[in-house]
Amino acid sequence: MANFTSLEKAVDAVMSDGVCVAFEGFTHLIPHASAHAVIRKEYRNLTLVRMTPDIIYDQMIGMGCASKLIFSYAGNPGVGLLRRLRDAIENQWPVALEIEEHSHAAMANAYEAGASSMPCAIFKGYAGAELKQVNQNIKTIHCPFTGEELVAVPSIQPDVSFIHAQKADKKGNVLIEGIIGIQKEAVLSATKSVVTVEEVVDELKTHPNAVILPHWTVDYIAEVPGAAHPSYAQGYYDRDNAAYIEWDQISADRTRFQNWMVENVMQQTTDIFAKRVGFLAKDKLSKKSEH
Amino acid sequence: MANFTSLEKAVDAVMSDGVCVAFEGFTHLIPHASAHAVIRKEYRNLTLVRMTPDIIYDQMIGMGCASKLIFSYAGNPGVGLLRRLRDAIENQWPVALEIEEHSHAAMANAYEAGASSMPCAIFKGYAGAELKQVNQNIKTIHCPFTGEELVAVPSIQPDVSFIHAQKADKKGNVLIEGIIGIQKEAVLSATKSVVTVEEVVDELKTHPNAVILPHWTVDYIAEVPGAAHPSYAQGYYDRDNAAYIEWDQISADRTRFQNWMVENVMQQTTDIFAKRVGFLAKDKLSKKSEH
Amino acid sequence: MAVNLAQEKNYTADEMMIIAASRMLKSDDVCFVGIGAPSAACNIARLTHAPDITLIYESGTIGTAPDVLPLSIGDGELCDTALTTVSVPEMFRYWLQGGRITIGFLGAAQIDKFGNINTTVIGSYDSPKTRLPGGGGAPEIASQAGQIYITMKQSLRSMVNEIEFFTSFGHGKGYDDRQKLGLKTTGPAALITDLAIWKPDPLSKEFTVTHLHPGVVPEDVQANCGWQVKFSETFSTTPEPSLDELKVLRDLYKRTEEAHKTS
Amino acid sequence: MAVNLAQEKNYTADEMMIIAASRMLKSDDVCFVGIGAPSAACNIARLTHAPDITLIYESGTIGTAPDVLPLSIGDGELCDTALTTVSVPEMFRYWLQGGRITIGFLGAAQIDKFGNINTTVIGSYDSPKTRLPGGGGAPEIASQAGQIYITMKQSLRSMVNEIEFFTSFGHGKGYDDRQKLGLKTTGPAALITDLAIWKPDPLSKEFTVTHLHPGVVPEDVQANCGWQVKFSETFSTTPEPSLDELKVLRDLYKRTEEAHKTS
Repeated sequence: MANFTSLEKAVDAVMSDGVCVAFEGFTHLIPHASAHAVIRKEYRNLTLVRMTPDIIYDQMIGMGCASKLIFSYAGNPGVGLLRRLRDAIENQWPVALEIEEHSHAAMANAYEAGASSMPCAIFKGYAGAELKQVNQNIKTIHCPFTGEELVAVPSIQPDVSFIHAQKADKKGNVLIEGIIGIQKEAVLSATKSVVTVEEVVDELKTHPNAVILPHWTVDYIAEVPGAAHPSYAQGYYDRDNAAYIEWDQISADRTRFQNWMVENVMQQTTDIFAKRVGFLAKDKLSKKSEH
Repeated sequence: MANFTSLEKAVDAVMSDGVCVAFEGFTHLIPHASAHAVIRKEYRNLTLVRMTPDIIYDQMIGMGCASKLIFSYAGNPGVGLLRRLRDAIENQWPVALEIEEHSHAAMANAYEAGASSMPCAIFKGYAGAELKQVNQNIKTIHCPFTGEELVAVPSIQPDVSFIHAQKADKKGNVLIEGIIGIQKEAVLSATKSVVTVEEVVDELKTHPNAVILPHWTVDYIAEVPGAAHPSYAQGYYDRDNAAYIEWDQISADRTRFQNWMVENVMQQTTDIFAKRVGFLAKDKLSKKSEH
Repeated sequence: MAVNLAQEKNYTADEMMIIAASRMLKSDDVCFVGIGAPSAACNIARLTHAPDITLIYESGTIGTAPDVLPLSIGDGELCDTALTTVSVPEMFRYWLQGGRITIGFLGAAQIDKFGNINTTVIGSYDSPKTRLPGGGGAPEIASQAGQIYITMKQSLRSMVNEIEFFTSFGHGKGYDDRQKLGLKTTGPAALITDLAIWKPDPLSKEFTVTHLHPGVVPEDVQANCGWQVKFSETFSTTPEPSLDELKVLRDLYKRTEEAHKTS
Repeated sequence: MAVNLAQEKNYTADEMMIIAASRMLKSDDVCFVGIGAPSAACNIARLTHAPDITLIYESGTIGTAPDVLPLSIGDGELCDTALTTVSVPEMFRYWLQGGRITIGFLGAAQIDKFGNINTTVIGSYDSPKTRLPGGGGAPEIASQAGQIYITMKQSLRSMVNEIEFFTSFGHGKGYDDRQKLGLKTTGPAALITDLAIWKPDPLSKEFTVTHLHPGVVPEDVQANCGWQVKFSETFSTTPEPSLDELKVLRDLYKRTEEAHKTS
């Protein structure tokens, strides 16, 4: 049952050291504000789950929150590598990081299975791929009708999932539009969920088949405009590509990274996100009016 | 690649005796016109697949088109039993009918698996249910991680699927809205597909996450207004509940059934469907304007 | 047929059944609704004491609030008034199997005293006397919804000592049969007929009459039931339908009748 | 770095690579697009000779037609211009695994002569020298798309005799290795670099140079490739970029640069 609260109170309610937590958003609607709220509380030994652990997991790993990462593509999308994640894997800095690595297809199937209360997912995949040899959570299974060899992976069922969405109505029904990624599955597969939204509206006026999470499937909702920055929220503000490119520099050096995190995360509050997207939203509107 | 053609030419192109054919539409958008076009061509020994073989399969079975039926709920929805189907199963009239019976969950999973090129689907189901003992296509399988017993069924991959949809654009992209049922899966799981639509429009202006079948996933498209009657097409015309209730009488007697089929199907053409929904559409519009 | 003493009091046994069934539901329930009497009961609950109840029909409509009762599980009215409508595979995977349904509300063609349901066949499966529609969504609703409520009219044909086919598993042969199958859900928790309210005995899981509808005597219940009926030691009388409940029910039926006539 | 004779003719080797890659695509292709050079090539094809090509990005955008190149696989531009956008599980199940993709267009960090790709790790998996991003969608694209095209700049570091990790399977050790794995798809069918076009030998499946880009000599190719290069007996010269191709490419890059600056 959806409780409207502040992001900080929601984090307090669901998080503790050692939990398995997913932050999802496939390029679009990445829950940056939630990640920062969690980083500020200095949780430790988290198992982080995310298909594409881009900047937010680079930050959480670099700040020493995580002891394990389950993922399928660890890059700064369109830019390059994740330098804090590399430092953790290559040099155990600031702490050692265990990894469980999959393909996108495997993670997507595993979330789908988690949302369906299945213990595992089966699919066709990993043909000739070496991940099978380094990840014991990739097994083979045979179709009981044809004998065909298929792949099985355990389902993903995080203790907590964080997502960002465009809108909630006043009852707590949540609307996700555009690139919907794996967010619905992330919430439905998790024991507890926290959803930040751009705005709370009286009514979700949308298409009958739009992606909506009913209020009774969501635990906490916090209205945090701009919470996806530098990712984007379709209909609200554009992706801040420059920030992604800049991250490559910030994360290249441990000290610069730490200073940046102190200044931009540790000493900030959630309110900062609304300011960060101001110029992006305005720009978007002016671009729209040109058309 | 979508070819625009008449329903009759599409049927000729995809159908032959003995094929496995699905007609889908879960209460909404049931492809009645397609079923009638197939009945008029007097195909024999078809394997019919459909979650809810309501009136259209009662008609096809009563006309002797089918030798096998794969299904999960064989009723006249909200009215009662299917009398022609009963006659075939209980008395082998007009011909014997082999049945492969599942639950809705099994059929839905099996279509999903078919659309995904999987040989089988796994799910939790049939707990304590006796269908497991009479259907050898329900097997058990164990999760390779937890050992939990799960159910497996073969995927559904028909030779031909027929569906009805609201709109196609001029390129052949197909839009389905409202109760979307299993139609997307029916098309994607089939070797060939025929889609009737209420209308062909210049552009599908809809929500980014609406259900659309791209033109290259569909084989034949025929514009047949009213093709779902007495089922309905959301946004076009309402369900003709009276016709469903009347069917209970028509189908109760072999002779009455045959006479009805001659008059209303065998001696008709596809054009009749537009006329059948005229009063329903008008009624709907007048009701709308009252609000 | 059931004795209709109730009619003398200006409401029918059917109305009492639907209203008694509606009272089982709460505003925070998420209810997977079967067509017919279950659908009527669920909507009466929504229109009276449980305005925030979430009604889900297997056609994929979630959080629906129809103005008239649907004839089928997929009438347009359900989608028009729903919070959202999902595909059928999603309905069965994320919503039912996902464990998000608190109540599955079913009807039954044939039931036994442990709440096992047959909607498949009368006679043998291979050469049936009467071929019924089959299970549809029910086999998985019966095992995956948190609790199962069943509503049906009593008769010697429908309430039998042994059902002819286990379409949907209730409490099996009673006691801990569900746990033995690995099920964690409660299973049948209430049976609401036109004569009485039944609940499973906590130990044996056999349906036991806890309430007789007004004017009904124990002999009426036994006369319309194929097994030896057990009565709770403390069984009492179902409260009569209130005027408000009756009005809401009759208005709903009236709107429904008119809607189905014209379309 | 590759020798850039091409620059003398007023286009860069990179431009030649993107344009040569774009020419591989046809209007009826359904192409699963990787980010970077593959994305540029696919959109140039769409904007020149293959206007009806269907471009799919793994973020779920189907039939997209971006006005500027996306920086990521999930930029808003992709969704805004797409025919439809589906969830990620659906993308991988119905569309890729469903066998509906004719071309998977990939980049590579490290490739061998049989088109096997490493994007996982340099050094050992357990204690890597350089941890790369990993496979993402590529392991299944490589096995499930009808054919695979690869585009990348040549260097001794990227084109190696033995890759350090099999992220995505190409032709394995060549010959019928794919069939032995049960794969029915073609696998790597073309490699387009900044110096040449390569196609697998019909028998051995080893990448063989079929076209040198204008101004490139065989020694250039060998100098920037870690394995012993084979040349087709009939190898010829890649047609130069047309003025139209160059204009479309440069306009696209210009629009892209401006868009990424402002947002």
